[in-house]
Amino acid sequence: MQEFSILIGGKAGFGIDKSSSIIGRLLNRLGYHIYIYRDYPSLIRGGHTFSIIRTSRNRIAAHTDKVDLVIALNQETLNLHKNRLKQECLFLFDSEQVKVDVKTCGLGIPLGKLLKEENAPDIMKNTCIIGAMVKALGLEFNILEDVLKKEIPKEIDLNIKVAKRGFDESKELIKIDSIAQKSLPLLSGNQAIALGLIKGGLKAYISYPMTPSSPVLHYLAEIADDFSLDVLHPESEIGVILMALGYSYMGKKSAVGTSGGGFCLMTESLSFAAMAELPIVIILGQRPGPSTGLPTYSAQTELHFALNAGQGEFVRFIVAPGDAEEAYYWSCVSMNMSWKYQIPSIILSDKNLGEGIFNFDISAVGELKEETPILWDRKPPYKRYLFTENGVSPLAFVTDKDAIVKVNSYEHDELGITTEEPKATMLMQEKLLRKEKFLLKDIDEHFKAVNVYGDKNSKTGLLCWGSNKGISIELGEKLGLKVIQPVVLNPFPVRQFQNAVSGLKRLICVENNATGQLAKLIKVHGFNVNEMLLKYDGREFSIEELEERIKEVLK
Amino acid sequence: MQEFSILIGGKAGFGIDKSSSIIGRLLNRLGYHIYIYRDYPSLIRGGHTFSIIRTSRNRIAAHTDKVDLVIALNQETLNLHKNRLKQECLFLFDSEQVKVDVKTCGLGIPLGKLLKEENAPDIMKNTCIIGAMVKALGLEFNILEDVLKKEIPKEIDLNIKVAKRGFDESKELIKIDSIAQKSLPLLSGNQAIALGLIKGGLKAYISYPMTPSSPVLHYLAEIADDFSLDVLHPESEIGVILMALGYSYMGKKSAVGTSGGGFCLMTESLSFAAMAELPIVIILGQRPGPSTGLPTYSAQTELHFALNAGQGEFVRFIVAPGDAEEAYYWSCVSMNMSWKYQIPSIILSDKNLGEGIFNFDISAVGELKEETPILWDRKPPYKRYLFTENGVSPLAFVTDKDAIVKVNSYEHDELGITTEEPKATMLMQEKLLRKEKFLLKDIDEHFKAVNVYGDKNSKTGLLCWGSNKGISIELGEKLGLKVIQPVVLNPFPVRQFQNAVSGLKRLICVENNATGQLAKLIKVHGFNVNEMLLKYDGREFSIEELEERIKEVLK
Amino acid sequence: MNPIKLGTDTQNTWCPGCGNFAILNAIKSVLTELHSEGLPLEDVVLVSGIGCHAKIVDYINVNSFYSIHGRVVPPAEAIKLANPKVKVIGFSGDGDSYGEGIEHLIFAAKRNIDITMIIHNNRVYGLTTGQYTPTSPLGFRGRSTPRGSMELPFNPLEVMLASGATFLARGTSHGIDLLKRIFKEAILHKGFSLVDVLQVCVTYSNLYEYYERRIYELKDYNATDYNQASNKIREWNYNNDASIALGVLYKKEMPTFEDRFLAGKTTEPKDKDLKIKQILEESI
Amino acid sequence: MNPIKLGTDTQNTWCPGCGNFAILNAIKSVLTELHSEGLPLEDVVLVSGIGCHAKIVDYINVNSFYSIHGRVVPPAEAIKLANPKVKVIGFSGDGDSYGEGIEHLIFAAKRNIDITMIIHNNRVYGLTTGQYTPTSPLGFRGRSTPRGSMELPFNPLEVMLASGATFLARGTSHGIDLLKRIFKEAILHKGFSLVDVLQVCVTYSNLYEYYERRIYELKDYNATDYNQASNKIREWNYNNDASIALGVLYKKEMPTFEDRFLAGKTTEPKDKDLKIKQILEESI
Ligand SMILES: Cc1ncc(C[n+]2csc(CCOP(=O)(O)OP(=O)(O)O)c2C)c(N)n1
Ligand SMILES: Cc1ncc(C[n+]2csc(CCOP(=O)(O)OP(=O)(O)O)c2C)c(N)n1
Ligand code: SF4
Ligand code: SF4
Ligand SMILES: [Mg+2]
Ligand SMILES: [Mg+2]
Repeated sequence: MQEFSILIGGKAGFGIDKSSSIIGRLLNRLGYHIYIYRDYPSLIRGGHTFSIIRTSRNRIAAHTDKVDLVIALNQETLNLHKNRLKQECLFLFDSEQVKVDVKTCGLGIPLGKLLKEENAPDIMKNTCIIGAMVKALGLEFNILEDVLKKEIPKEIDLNIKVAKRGFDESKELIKIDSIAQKSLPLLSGNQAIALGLIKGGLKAYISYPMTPSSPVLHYLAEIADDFSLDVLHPESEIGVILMALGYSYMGKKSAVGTSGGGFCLMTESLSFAAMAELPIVIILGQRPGPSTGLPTYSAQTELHFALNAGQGEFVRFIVAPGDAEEAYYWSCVSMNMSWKYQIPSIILSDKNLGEGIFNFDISAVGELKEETPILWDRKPPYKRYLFTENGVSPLAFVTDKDAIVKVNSYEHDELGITTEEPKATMLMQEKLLRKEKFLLKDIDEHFKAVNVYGDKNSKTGLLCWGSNKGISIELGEKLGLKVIQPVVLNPFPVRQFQNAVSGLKRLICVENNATGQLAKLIKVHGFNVNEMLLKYDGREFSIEELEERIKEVLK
Repeated sequence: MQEFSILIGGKAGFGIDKSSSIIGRLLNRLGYHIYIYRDYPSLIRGGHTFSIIRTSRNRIAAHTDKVDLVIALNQETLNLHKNRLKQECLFLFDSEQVKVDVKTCGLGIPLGKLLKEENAPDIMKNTCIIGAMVKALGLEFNILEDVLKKEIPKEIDLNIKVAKRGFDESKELIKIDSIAQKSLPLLSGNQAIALGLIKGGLKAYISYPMTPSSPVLHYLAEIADDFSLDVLHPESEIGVILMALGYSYMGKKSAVGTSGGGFCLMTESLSFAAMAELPIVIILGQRPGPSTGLPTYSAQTELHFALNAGQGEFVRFIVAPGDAEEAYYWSCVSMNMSWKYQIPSIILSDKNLGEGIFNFDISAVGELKEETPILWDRKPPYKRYLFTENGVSPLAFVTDKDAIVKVNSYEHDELGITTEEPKATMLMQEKLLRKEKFLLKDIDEHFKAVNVYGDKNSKTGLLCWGSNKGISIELGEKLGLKVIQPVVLNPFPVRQFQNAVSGLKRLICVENNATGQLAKLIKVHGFNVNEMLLKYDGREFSIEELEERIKEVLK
Repeated sequence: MNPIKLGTDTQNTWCPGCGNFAILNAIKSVLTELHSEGLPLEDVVLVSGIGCHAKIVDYINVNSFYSIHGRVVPPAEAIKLANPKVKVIGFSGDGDSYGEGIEHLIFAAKRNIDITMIIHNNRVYGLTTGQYTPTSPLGFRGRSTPRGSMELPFNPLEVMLASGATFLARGTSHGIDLLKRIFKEAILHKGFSLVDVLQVCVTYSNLYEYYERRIYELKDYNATDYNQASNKIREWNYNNDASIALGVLYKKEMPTFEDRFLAGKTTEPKDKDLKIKQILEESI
Repeated sequence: MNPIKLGTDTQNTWCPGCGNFAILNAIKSVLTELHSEGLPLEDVVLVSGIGCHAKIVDYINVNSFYSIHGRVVPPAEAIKLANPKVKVIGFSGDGDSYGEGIEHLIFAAKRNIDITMIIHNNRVYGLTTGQYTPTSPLGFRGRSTPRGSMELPFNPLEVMLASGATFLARGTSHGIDLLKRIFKEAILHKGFSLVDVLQVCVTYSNLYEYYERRIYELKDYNATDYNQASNKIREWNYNNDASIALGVLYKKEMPTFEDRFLAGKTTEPKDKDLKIKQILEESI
């Protein structure tokens, strides 16, 4: 089979999320590539939640509307998603909850009854139906066991038993072969960001929960002991970023994570970080706004906000990774850049990237190492804001002998003491801004800041950023288009971008927003797009949907 | 005399500010036009503070480096500003504080001694030396009396006495004639903004003190009773804007004022205002950043921040008035627009505009009236977010019978109830953004959103915004350049701007920042500047300085 | 008086068994009662923050202001000032108002402004899937504190008392009758009132039994006695195993902020333009 | 031990007669003393907000973090956590920490994190030229309240006590000897300490004589007795005409946040990459 998709759905609280991880892992172990799209409303129990687990022989990072199998834990799932099925009757359902009309079709499993017989709690319905799925896909039961052990360590024996009951009650509907491909780890974008930050030397992660970035907090809190991290959840986002700046003042690499509303509260300190030249990495997980908006859905609406947030003028490093490998790579690079140039970095993520599940191929990640910032040569007097050619002053830290480390939110002299003199102000403003030139050169020379995929000879380009990377590549390859994805968005890698678009007759921009934010950004640099394919209902593009919209404009 | 400038300086706490108002008023009453530039550091007593009171037969809104008279209340003033004098010895000084070296020069008054003889407190030194100045300028004493009554109502008799002693001790140094021109009121930009808001229907002004906007708070608190205003100073800028939104929910027009740091804290609610469609006017007084920066100086660094602040995509109205009349006019218009379109408005001010003193000619202000927003027709059911052609839903307010008014920070349906449906989301996002088209049309058709001055046939244009208006006009006229000043910065009045620049060969942009923010903005709309004259030391351009820099690029 | 329909057609998305239902039912019944006693419902405004608790405004067919996370109090205050005859009831969570927005609560108490705050204190961030809050017990294992929270909770009623609140009460989500009585008294209290509702979150912090074993209702208690109130409020500190008093813990009559603030208020000038003209003339 | 130079070459820009000078002198002398007792000055960090008070860090030649308005506490906490051996002293104003940033103070007290906060409580916003603050008396005529402030002040020590602070003291800027003693004790206290300094602002709120008539120093007083402390703290409410107690008002030994938080802390893994590899393997 070339590719294969499963949709599993039910109410929030049914463990749909967990189920999709289990199914993903299972199919992953068969050698397929995996991508999981999660769709859930902002509530804890009830409502309608579903995941689409897509597998393919090729690398993928997008979902399709059409699926091969639907697993329905409730009636709503079947009603809503039945017509996604490629073949009419390929669905599995809880026969006690779901009434199938017209003709007997699909495969019903009496979950409640089976659970009762095993004295298992309701919450194990999902394990039971996954057992049934394993048989339905023509797989052996034993491959599920190990996956369950990894995913549900609690009450594993009962879970296995329950899954086996489902398996036994089921029958083969379709045959999935395992293929001879090495299985890669599965990571969410948020996990990849977290690991990338650790790779970059993270010592303290501070965050106030906010979808879609909270999983970074949860994950880092869980693995804090393994890496000797300080993970803190204080009173508010204002407290968050100021604590992080306290850590970085002490020479401890810190990062924070939030979404738009929380980022708003951090903007004052973003500006402070720039003035005081305190390195900081901010994960900004985008979701539809304005305001509270749709907390559990996705958007790409904060590009210009990130570019311009905070009073005054200063340099910032902004990246928008497009999948797990890039999330890992650029999170590490962000940390390095923040410390090398003593500037804030912003990792622009979104719900689709952060909570989507991707294969992670570390061998495809470029060379990476934690870099040491420029340190003071220990010759007193120490000047925290020493004027230098590239604007970067060597660092010393508290407890260093003979160094008095003074940072300041006011305009200040080289020692960090407040000044209001016009000449001193001018020089310090120039010092701050001078870094940009060196940063841009650094990026341009040492990094692939703009990626190119698809048909490189095509005269038509698909321009995308962030989580639209995967779908754009897939469709670019399918439709014979060149795909251009700038990963570094500030300072904008103009030269690389120029190379990427040179020779194109037509540029089609794909974004999850209503105004075309990347299109506007490149306009400042003298580039124009011909078409914009925008989506702003909070959901990610499906392959079919975007393909159709591309074809429409290509007509 | 065509024009005439006085510099008065001393320590903070000497009443330099008050003195400059008195001098300004005095000269104003002689029929001259006035502009006052204030330069003071961020401290309460001590340091060095000075004001330049410039007068001219023509309208002005800029200061010159060279002055005709220096009034030095301390040694530092003389040392720092002596070489500004057009004629060597034209200075007045406190002979007990200031040592004059080389040759006897200038006119010394023994302020302490005179005050002591009158049993007057030290704080009256400034009144005394102003008395001396009146004589020095060849004016009658009586014209000072009435001005003192207006400016220093407290202990007026003693003040007059003290001034008279200064007068008697002095001698004529130069002769100022009164001219046959009607005297116009003198207002600071901040006062003009405050009055414009009142004109637009302000009911509640809420603010947390922050230079350079605090004077709006102080002024409105003072005149609150006259206009039945609620003026509040709550716990923080977050509290400020949310209170203001509470007022506007209740149908009471509200505004807030702050500077960059406080604006940061308001961005989350800016986005909320947009989503909930709650009208709000924000005064954003710019000062040099990043962060605390130089609190009492000036900058034009928040244009792009204002354009992009807040998560999500939404419409905002942004104006940057350039003098007192525009401050008044556009503050009223901002209030009208906020309520007409139910959107946030931002008045981009800065320290130079806000705290500079200008002549205010109400007859030069365009036709203005408070507009009534579109109201509900009282036919139930009331839908707060009714879909309409232009995206604006009629308003009802709490206590209106049969109207249930529900506003919401989440994505919502027409009734204001939370929704997460993709289709509903799309429609509501389109409703929000649709307003921009109508707003832009409105502005383009009914307002002069881009002003043109100077030599309209010149092929070289001077582009400016905000407080650089006055100086640009003056130099444009002097040097024969066309001057272009967009007042509305968002939605950008492209057509009017196009007309303004059409035919130009060369565009020189003048800004108080280090990156050229207006230049960048017009680039998005396809316009380019040829030169940027930037100043970012916190001080305003003087006529001489800018003239020289313009001539340099014109060479 | 017509029969009133207080519910909306919106689907309720709280977990089955959630303590929020009790708060919803109690407030609906209090509103019905107040309505029948003559309060026009169009004079009521509900304000909420963000969290599970906040959804309550979607379920009540009354004017509402669904604010952002942590920001229930400032709009509630402004609504009161804009029209003092309006009854303003704020619904907030422990994350919302004891965490993100605690400063506003303190200042509203300090001002003694006449609004009522009902805190759905489930001692967890529900909607963001279970992290510790300012009132979670020491050692609480939430998603941000897998090793257990490292801080003692504060006692919100103690903080509110210190800040100047003039009405403080506590209820639980499984004592709806008491809730109704407290809510009504809080709403009718002239001044800043806060009700801390120990609301059970069945999903992330099911303290039903814990409370069941400890709660008791105040009897023969003089809520106007500051010292008694102070001691009673500190009897249980949200962490120890003491008994938990329910009912009105403190009550005091004091001038309200709006009384002071609006006292000298003049009516709007008939001719605003004339006033402006006068100001301009005085500026010559 | 070398003689130390604690001053900087910066020009002091406080008003002549300002109470901040006393705080500056007292802290310099305490630092000198602590230094002579063996505290390396490179292990000291001063944190300040924005306001007249905050300029103090420009005048002391020691590590400093000149933060933004209202945000002294969070960086101070982080600095402590990043290196618990560092002595962190925060200088803040009443506008700064009782107003704009009160939430941070409450949470630091709740956590009992070992930092010292010195509040230059001049009961006015000095640097922004004289507006009322949370501790200004009712009726205070400032530039934002020309008709007089309409709110009672809160009692910051009462709020801090309710929030869990374990060291609370009060001094004035005209009693420098007492200030020195209190500062030293506060800095040496293990846990969250706050000193409310009634600092006279000669320009906008000169309460010198007001205080002179009311202050007295605590004698024969047991600061570890909560009830006594609570009463003593409430004796003067920052508005009435009661006597004003000076000295250490409350003191309690409690585990600190950093003790709990850093307790289980492991040392950094030698081979981070190996750990990451393991995680990846487990994700297949
Ligand atoms: C500024 C901001 N930060 C974070 C969030 C994310 N958020 C939404 S609800 C919530 C917690 C709510 O907790 P609580 O107030 O206790 O309400 P509950 O869900 O428990 O009723 C958080 C942190 C947000 N919406 N805005
Ligand atoms: C976010 C923000 N809001 C407002 C200000 C302006 N501001 C600077 S100092 C100050 C008041 C300081 O008062 P306080 O803390 O009491 O210090 P004091 O000057 O009295 O020592 C204010 C409001 C600011 N810098 N930042
Ligand atoms: S998560 Fe808790 S508070 Fe939220 S709805 Fe469910 S039970 Fe109620
Ligand atoms: S204004 Fe007050 S607090 Fe500020 S320096 Fe002057 S006297 Fe001190
Ligand atoms: Mg809660
Ligand atoms: Mg103060």
